[in-house]
Amino acid sequence: MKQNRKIKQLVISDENDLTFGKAPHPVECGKGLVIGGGQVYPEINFTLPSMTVEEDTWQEVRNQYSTIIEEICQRAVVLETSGIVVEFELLPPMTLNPQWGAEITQILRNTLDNYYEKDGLRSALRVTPVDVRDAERPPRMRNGKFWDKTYRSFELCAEAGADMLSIESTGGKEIHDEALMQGDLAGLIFALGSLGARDMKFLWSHIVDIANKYNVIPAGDTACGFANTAMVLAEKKMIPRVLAAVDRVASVARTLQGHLEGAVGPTKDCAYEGPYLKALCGIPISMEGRSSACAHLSTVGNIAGACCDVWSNESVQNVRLLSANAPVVSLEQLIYDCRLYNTAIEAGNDYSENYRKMLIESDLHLDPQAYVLSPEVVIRIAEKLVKCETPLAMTIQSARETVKIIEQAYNNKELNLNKGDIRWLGLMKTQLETIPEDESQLLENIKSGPLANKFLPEEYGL
Amino acid sequence: MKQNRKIKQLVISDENDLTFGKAPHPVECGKGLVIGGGQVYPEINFTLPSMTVEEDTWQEVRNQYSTIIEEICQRAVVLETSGIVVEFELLPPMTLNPQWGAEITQILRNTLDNYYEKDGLRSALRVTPVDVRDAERPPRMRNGKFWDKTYRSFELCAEAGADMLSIESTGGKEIHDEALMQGDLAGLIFALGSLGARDMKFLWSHIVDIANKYNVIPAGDTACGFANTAMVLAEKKMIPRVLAAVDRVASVARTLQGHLEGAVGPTKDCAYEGPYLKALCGIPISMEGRSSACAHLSTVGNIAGACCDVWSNESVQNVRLLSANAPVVSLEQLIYDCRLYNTAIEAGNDYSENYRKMLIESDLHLDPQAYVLSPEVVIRIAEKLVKCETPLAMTIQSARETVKIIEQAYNNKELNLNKGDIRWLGLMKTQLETIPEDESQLLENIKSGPLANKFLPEEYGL
Amino acid sequence: MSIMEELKNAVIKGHLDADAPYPPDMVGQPGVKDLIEKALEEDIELKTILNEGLIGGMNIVGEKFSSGEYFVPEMMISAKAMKGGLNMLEPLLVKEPSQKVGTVIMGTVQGDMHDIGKNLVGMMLEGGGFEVIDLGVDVDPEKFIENAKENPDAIIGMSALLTTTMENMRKTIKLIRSEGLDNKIIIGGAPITKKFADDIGAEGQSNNAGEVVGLVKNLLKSEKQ
Amino acid sequence: MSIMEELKNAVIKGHLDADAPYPPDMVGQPGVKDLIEKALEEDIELKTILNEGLIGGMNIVGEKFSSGEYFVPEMMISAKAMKGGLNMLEPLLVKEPSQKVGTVIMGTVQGDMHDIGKNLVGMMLEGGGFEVIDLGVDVDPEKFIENAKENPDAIIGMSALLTTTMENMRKTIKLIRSEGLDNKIIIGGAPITKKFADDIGAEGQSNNAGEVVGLVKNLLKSEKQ
Ligand code: B12
Ligand code: B12
Repeated sequence: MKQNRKIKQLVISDENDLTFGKAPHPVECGKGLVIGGGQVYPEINFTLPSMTVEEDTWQEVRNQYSTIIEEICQRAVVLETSGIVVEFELLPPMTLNPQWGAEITQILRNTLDNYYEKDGLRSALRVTPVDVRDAERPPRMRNGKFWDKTYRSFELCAEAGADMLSIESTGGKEIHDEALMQGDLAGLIFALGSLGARDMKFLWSHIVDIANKYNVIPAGDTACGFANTAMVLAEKKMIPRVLAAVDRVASVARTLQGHLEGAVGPTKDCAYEGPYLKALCGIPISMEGRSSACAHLSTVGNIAGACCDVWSNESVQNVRLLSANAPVVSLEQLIYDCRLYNTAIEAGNDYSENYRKMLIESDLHLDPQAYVLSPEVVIRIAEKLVKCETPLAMTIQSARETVKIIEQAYNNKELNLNKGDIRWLGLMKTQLETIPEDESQLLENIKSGPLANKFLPEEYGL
Repeated sequence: MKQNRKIKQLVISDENDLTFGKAPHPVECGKGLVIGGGQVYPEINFTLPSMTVEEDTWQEVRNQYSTIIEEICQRAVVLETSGIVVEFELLPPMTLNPQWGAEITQILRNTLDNYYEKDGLRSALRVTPVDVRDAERPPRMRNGKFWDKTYRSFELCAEAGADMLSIESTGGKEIHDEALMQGDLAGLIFALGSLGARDMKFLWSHIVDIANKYNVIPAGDTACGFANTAMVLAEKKMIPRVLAAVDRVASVARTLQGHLEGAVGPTKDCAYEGPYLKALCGIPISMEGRSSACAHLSTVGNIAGACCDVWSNESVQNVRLLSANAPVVSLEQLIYDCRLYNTAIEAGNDYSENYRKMLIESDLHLDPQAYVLSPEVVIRIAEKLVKCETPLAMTIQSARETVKIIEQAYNNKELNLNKGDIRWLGLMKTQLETIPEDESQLLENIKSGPLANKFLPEEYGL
Repeated sequence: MSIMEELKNAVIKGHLDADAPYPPDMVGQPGVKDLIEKALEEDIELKTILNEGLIGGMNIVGEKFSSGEYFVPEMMISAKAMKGGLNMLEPLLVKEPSQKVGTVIMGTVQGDMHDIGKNLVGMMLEGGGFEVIDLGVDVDPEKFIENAKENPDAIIGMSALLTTTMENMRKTIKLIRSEGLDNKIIIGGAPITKKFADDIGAEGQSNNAGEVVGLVKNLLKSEKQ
Repeated sequence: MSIMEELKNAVIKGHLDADAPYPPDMVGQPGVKDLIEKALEEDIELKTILNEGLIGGMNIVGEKFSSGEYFVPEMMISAKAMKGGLNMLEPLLVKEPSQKVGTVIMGTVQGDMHDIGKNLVGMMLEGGGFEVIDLGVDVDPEKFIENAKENPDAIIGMSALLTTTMENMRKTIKLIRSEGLDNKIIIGGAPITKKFADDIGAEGQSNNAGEVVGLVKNLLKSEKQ
């Protein structure tokens, strides 16, 4: 299953082949779902309403998850869905007490099995432990209590019945958070292209081992703590949208490392770097857009779906809406979205191509973060990335190409930018001129700057 | 503006002309929105979270609505929406104290005006008083305190700044509720085709007068209390889906009466009879589907959009989700849906026709309630309806044609039905054989049955 | 088929008596009333007629409903047939008061006109052998209190469909308790959650008419202990 | 341009001193530190330097941020420049203690690691002239209490981003109050609503870093009355 340790050419090189429901390397998982094999499946994610997770409330926590999964399966059956992906994202106490995460995994597993036998509902269960290594500052990535808990959580959840394993890993975030707030591209690039990429290699080689041992699928990671933080900050007008767009593409090399270590997809829903990964390694991807508005607002509601293989709501609390509990509402919306994708695929090329173009065109011109998700741009940038020798070089190249392409698009009047964005394009260009591609050089620069004491180089093998 | 008092032929007779964004008789309203003039606009609706509405809480109620409308306008501006429709559906105490409804109308009006001036956000405000006549059993429709309050509520809201007036009127519901639970088609048809149609004429002649006086738009009504009750009951497996489908089409003649009295559209969002009204009178319609899952689950999430001019979320409480308050989340989803509609329209016939076909095809075969919303079926049935002389005859004809068409579709394997549905098709056919088209005859039958004391004939001019 | 089997079947089919027009294929055959008469003649115990025949039949109706085979209209017809039978037994049952299953006072709370859910629940309870006192819609706290005073053993059921009327449930419960009444209270309606019920001190909650009979029976059981 | 105007401008541009490399077009020109020195030499009142120059400049930065012209990175640079100035004034200000605007103890509650929002709020408060004691993330109630005891006049600010940690705010407030501490408490974070704040007895709440300075100032005002 392991991919080549280095990507030499694009698996998808024609932008028209970067489309929804079809991936060159489909993944079969759960009860016979073939992800990327010609259909888009909904991925439903949910979390607790306002309550604590502790001994005293544990029975209620279990009840919450039992009810949610029961109601979800019921609705999926009524709507005659051909299959669903269910994601269980652990909450911190469930990784800190790995047994708890496993208990919930088991509850979900049993219910999914029941509905498969009773109603023929096909499904796959993705389980995502929390990267609790982030609980210390500076974090220890390869030792200590938090690493042990994270590792154990993977093992127990795999044993308890997960079909796929994922994580939102955080290696390098201790630098990225600071750099983002300061608009410091050298810091961002160091966090992603050096620390992040190194930690991804370390972490995913372990996850892949666990997955092999328990015969489950090592699915994928996400730069959520990085580029989605940037997206949310841009949404709140805290940072310029062009910076968030650059950060997004700059996260590709980092997340890619997981796949070089053997993660096979589907990628995590919140990994908007997914289209790049699909082009680079041909893996199926999970994406989220308008139907994840319950989890975060965004400017890429439609275009995010242009080449998805799984379509997610990211997350919603189990609160009662006028119709039903919110997870059921989300599931229903995802199912209707997927009916459209799949109707288009069945109806043939005219339909799916037109629909894909509509998804792209409807968001493309309004935001740079949407622009960099357009398949055409993805292929153009990805072509440049395969030529890079190291993750760090790839990260720098991503940033440079993104700035260039956004500038071109603005000049060609293909993309709306405001004054702040334009000012920042200039600021970023200047910064990018001075960032060294040599990792030890960059490390030295960082070590002599204000971020020096924020991270432990040895935890990244540096 | 008044339409002919009787429809003699279809305004739209080619099913392909029954499409989204375009109505033969567009309606210009609010700040320059032309509904049905080539674009689909989102219609956002919202309601209070769990709280009472009374003197003591009134300040908090006002705050709630101020916050909601402020947040909605902000998001609409960020997403560069070309225009929004805002619906304010009063809650019962706000019609029972008409001044309260007017106060909230004023708050919404002012904020919409502000955002128009400040950010150029175009908008139109629909205000929908509650039909509080339903608060008495048997209800008095033309006299008494509740009729006075309803009337006054319309006047004050029109004065306070509504752009359009709507209502979910309830004439005949006292019979319909009972008949529905008993699966009694004679009762259903009497409730809709006689009582309902008569009350619609009475009520809407008054609403149109008020609208003319205050120079606002008399938009439209809905059979929500009838056919949507049936839809929700079918969703809960309380009544068969085929009965709900028949009830839906049987509500067309009733809602049509409002338009014969001068209502010009856009129809109310929850009026799934809209496509029939669009074909019959060429008015623009508001519809709701997958993005109203927050308000009710449904089996028509996509097909409902095939010929909408406004696209709504029906309603959502102002509760906090992970991203934002729920009304903002709903608005964002509607806006992305509308971007797709409008991108398709702009891209030309190929795109919009394909997209419309996908919306239809993706739901059509799975549920009879979806089947009767397909433009092809709509035109086929509506062609039969224009030949009927009275609302009652039209209602009976609707039911007969619907049963026939569903049966055909099932036989042709175009439509999935379960055993219960099939049994009920037979039961309905038998019942329909004996229902008289003569109103006084039907009235006599009802008067001698168990529903006799549930309604006051004189309140319907009977 | 034994008489009890026949009676059960008549309830399931909703066939009231030989003259009843429903279901068409049973016209002329003995219905619930006829079979109860026969059973009484044969000196079958009241308890057996009630539990095996009527309630037993209605239980199966409930199962058919849960499985999606029956819809509410069918259930209503069966409930009516069963009620016809109950009416015959009632004068006899008063002599054996321990046979009475229980009473439920049902109402939609103040400000709320939605009654379909409440009516369904009422019907299910009647089908389960309970006496249901239906206070209708828009019921103010005083009316609940009045009825609770008259029926100290009754369970009170409240329904609300609006987020703006569910708070009236809290108010009503407070007032009921402040009168020193200790009737068990259950609540329901689309916006009602378990958490809300716990919050306002209701003893039970359900969003599913099919579960309500069980819920009420459990409450009565726990009362007796 | 008067010195105060120049000082204000240096804060707005985030220019710390003549040697500072940012912004490129001001290198070599006098920055915040240089201008304060000059102002002190000219015997301008401390109050004026602080309120007109530093806080005045930062207010404009806040406005530019609200209007979308500035982003956080620009704001941070200005905040740093301002802090550099404050550090110079501090030894002098202690002599006039009434000039101290106030202290805020900030922390993300137990179990929660999200700190971006908290850090932003802290920065805004520092920009508003407050002293901020940052307890970091995953802060247990004891640590809040300890710091509150040491700073009885300080306002406590708590942040939570998870629905599963917001309840820890309630717990923390309870414990703080049970220790007899009456520090004003404000809370924030994406899932926090006004209603929740009222519920758990917090004195203030905001989802908007821009509003926080105003919020805290109002609380201090009301305290004095
Ligand atoms: C039918 C209906 C109506 C009909 C009511 C007919 C009738 N006689 O009841 C009419 C048209 C009159 C109506 C009017 C209004 N309605 Co209305 N209505 C509905 C609708 C579509 C279905 C409700 C229903 O009957 N469901 C079927 C029954 C079987 O389900 P149920 O009631 O939940 O009951 C089940 C369980 O909850 C439980 N249960 C119920 N009661 C009890 C009690 C006990 C003790 C127990 C144990 C269990 C239990 O068992 C039942 C069986 O399973 C809902 C939509 C929805 N999603 O629920 C809106 C809805 C409830 N209505 C709504 C609104 C806004 C209104 C109006 C204010 C509209 C207006 N602007 O005019 C008015 C208010 C009238 C009033 N004063 O109450 C909103 C409520 C929003 C809010 N703020 O809460 C809803 C959610 C629609 C929406 N999506 O916006 N409505
Ligand atoms: C960035 C982020 C992360 C980063 C955190 C980086 C960091 N150093 O903070 C990382 C990747 C580490 C992370 C981890 C996790 N996260 Co997270 N995360 C986010 C994200 C995307 C953005 C949060 C953010 O920084 N917003 C920007 C800041 C500026 O906004 P803010 O915090 O709201 O602050 C503003 C106001 O609220 C206010 N404010 C804030 N604090 C205070 C305090 C006071 C006193 C006042 C007055 C005002 C105030 O002012 C601020 C400025 O305007 C949110 C999504 C979202 N929609 O919020 C998810 C989110 C909060 N995370 C979520 C989850 C589930 C997690 C994880 C459990 C994921 C996992 N399974 O691994 C872990 C948990 C870690 C832990 N123990 O806490 C969920 C929470 C779901 C739930 N049940 O509540 C969210 C909502 C994502 C989602 N949609 O599912 N996350």
